[in-house]
Amino acid sequence: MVKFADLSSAINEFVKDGETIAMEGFTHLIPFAAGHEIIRQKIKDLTAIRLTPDLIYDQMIGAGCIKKLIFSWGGNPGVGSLHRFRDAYQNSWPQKLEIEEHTHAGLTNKYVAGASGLPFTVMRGYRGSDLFDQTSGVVEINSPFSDEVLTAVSAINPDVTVLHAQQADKAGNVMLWGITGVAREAVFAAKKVLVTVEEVVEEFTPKFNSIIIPNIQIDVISLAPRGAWPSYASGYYERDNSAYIAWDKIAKERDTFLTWLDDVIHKESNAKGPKS
Amino acid sequence: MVKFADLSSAINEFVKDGETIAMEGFTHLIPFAAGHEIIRQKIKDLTAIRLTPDLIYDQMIGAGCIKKLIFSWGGNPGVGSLHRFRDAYQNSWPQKLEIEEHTHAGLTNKYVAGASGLPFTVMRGYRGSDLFDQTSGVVEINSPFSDEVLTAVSAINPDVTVLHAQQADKAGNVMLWGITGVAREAVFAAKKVLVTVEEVVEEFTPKFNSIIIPNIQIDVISLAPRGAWPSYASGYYERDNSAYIAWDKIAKERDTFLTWLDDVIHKESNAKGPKS
Amino acid sequence: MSSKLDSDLTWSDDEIMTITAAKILKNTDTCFVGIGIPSTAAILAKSMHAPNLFLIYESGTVNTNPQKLPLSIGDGELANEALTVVGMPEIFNYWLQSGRIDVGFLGAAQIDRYANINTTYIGQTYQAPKVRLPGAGGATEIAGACKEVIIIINQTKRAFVNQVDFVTSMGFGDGVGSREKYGLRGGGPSKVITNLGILEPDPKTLELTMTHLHPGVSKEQVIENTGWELKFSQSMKITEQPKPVELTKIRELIKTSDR
Amino acid sequence: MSSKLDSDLTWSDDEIMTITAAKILKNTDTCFVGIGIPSTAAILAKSMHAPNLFLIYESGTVNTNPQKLPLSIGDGELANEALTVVGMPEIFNYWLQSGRIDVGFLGAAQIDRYANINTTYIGQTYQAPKVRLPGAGGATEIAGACKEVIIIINQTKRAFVNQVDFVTSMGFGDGVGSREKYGLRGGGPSKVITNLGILEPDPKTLELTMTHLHPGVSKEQVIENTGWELKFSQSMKITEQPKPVELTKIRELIKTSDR
Repeated sequence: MVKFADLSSAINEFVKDGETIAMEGFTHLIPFAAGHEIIRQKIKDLTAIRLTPDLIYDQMIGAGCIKKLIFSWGGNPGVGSLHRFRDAYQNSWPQKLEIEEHTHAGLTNKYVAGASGLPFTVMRGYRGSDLFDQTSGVVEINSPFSDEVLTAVSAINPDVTVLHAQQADKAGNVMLWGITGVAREAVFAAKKVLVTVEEVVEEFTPKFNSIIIPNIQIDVISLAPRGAWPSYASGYYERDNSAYIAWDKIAKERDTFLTWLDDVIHKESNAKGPKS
Repeated sequence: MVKFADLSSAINEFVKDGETIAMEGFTHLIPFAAGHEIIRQKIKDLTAIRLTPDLIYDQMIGAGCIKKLIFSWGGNPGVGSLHRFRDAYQNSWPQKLEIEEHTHAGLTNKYVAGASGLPFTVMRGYRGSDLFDQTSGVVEINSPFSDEVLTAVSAINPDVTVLHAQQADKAGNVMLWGITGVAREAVFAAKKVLVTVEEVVEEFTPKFNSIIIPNIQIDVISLAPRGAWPSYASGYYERDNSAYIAWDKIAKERDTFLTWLDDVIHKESNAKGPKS
Repeated sequence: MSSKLDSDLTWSDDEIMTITAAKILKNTDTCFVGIGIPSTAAILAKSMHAPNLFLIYESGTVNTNPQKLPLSIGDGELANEALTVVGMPEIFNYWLQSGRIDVGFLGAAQIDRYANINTTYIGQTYQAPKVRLPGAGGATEIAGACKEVIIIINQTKRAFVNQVDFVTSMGFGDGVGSREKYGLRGGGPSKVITNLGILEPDPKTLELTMTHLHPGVSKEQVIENTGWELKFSQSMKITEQPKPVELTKIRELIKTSDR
Repeated sequence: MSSKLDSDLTWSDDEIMTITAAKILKNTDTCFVGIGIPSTAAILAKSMHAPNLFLIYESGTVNTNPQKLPLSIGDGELANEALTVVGMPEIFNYWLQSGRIDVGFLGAAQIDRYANINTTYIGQTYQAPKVRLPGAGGATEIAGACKEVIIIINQTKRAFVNQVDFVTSMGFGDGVGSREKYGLRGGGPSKVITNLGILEPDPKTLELTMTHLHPGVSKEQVIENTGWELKFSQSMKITEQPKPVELTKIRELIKTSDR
């Protein structure tokens, strides 16, 4: 049954060294506050899954939390490269980074299989791409009803899924709206679920394009206003693009990154960005 | 591109003898007005798919529109049997009725495969049930990633899907809310889509549990207020349970059914029930 | 059948089945509910000892809290009182198939000694049945996937048969190993609640064994109404008698729901 | 490069690529859009000759009508201006994989003569690349499933290579029959729009062939910037020159979007 806890206790209780973690939120509702807390608590050896590693995993990789990255598009959206990801993958700094690379459609379907309690699911994808041979958990499968060859992708079932959402109600149900990406599947696929929210409300009001995550699917909820900054939370604040551009410079060199890590994360000074 | 047309022209243009038709709406938003119009136009030899044939297909079977029924639960919900279905299946009246029987989960996944442009999809189901040997399009499949044996179900792609929805906007987008069943999948799986609606509105307002069907997925929209009667349309009217109970008597004998067919359908007298 | 015991307490078959089933449900259970007595029992349980009982109906209503008895599995009441309503692929694939439902509640037309149930046809053949029934609906996969399944059915010789005419939904097949053979990951039927008492699978053989009799019901009565050589538990118990408050609740619920 | 032709008309590489791409889109098309120039071209087309162009982004925004250029594929603007927003399984399985998208719009770091594109790495090996790029994202399946694919890329020797270092997304593989071999049901790349002109697959060999030059661009310039022995169409055309109204539109769009 869900409980409410401050973010530090929540991460401490529900995210453990060596686990497989999925922190989702497709450009929207990225759980940065939770990511920063994971860095603060020096959690290690995570296998970290995300369609788009984005700044959140670039930061966690640079801080040495992630041993293996499972992803499908690894850039700084609209800006350029993820320098900490590159430095870890190409130069093993601060440690070796294993990768397992997919396509968006493939990784999405791996979550679908996990959510469905299946060992795999079937799709059209990867074939014709060199990725087919470089990745794992992706094989050809024959249709039993036609002579078509399709692609089977193995399920992913994270130990813990971490999401940021707009609202929880007092009973611990959670509501997200706007772009929800693979949030639904990441929750159903996971063994444990941690959600940070902008706000706890008395009652949800109808929104277009909303999904509700029932409280029985959630282990812990932490209030984290502006917890998705510098990404955005529809209805609360917009993407802070200047922070995405600034990250390019911070992450480019190890020393500027380490300074950021000390000043911003470990001193907890400005982690949530300027108050709007 | 979608167009608006009266129901008679819409059925005439988009539903043809011998086609495969899916008229969905799980206990809610059952497209009765469209079904009655199909009977009036004496459309024949349909392969008709629906999770729950309900009164709508009992009526169409009795009227001789349906050659083959693909379904997963064939009763009068909360009342008893579908007498016209039984009479056709057991006594070939008014004609022989072929059946292809599934489970709800199985038929749902057959729509999912159809919607996904796949020849089949994978699920856990049917195994251990005698239905596995009696139905078609359901076979065992080995997981390429584990030693599990699962079930593969073949896709269905109806020639035409018919739905009833609460609202269309002027651009021909459609909004449904409340129980939507397999509506989304039945639309994506279909070659043609016909929708009847309670109302055409200027602009949709947010509702909990709503889905929107973009106009490019729809061929024709017909205004049909109370078009789901005697089932219900959330936000418009409730289920007329007395009509479900009354149907049991009407359908029990061929002559009472034939009288109903003449009086209610062909004379178009009371097809949409008492005005509320 | 209507029983009269003790002071002025009387109850109908349906009432004791419903109340007995309701009592089994725990406040923390996630329950996949069929229409009819299963639904009444679940709603009754929520109004009594299990307010947090998490009810899912195959129509897509998730954590619903109906105040009236639904007329159908997709009744507007179920949707209006739900936390959320989702499409059927999500219900069957994400909620049910994934194995996250604790209790599945099923009815049946026939049941055999291994708790296999039939809701497809009675008599003759599948192609030319004597009586055609509605079919599987959600039952086959509910029976396969839920952690446990509770079956509610009137105990008569017609229903409790040596072999069902058609296995719509597997209980324990032909005994130990059958569920494993077909890859069914749920625990299978844990209890069959009838108008006469409760049957449970024998822990060793998985054969349904009478473990409880309802108050006033005799062993002979049960044997007479069972189509196989019924075994009785060595520690037979008497079901708790319906309490006035339970009977009042259930009658109010049915009265309120009359439409 | 900035060109000056005719009176006082000048345009940048990006501007002529964007305008040329925009003109190709039809009012009735369903278009799956990536971020950057593809997105700018689609938004430009909607503001000009194709107001009903149906735009889908992989983030889940369906029939979106952004008034500003999105900063990312999941920009709030895309969600706010969408008819509806759906989950990514619906986008990839129901919209894209089913084959209902007319035009897929892609960029790339490398492209070869069969329009195979690379967005994964440049130089050395996959395990130890010289330059690691973002990877596939939606591109692999967009390239597989759309009725046609339009690729937008600057024409340079570094980008137009004899063989891509990694086939992230297949164009025509190694020629006729490759797409069929891998079961790719979409039509593959129909046009490659560059800063110098347009390439199209030869109808017989499927090799990319220069069919249009932008105004003021010479054959020599194109040859110099292509890493394989480029073929030219027998009926070479000159791309239509950007009109002042088009340049004004695109500049306004970019100005409005500056954040």
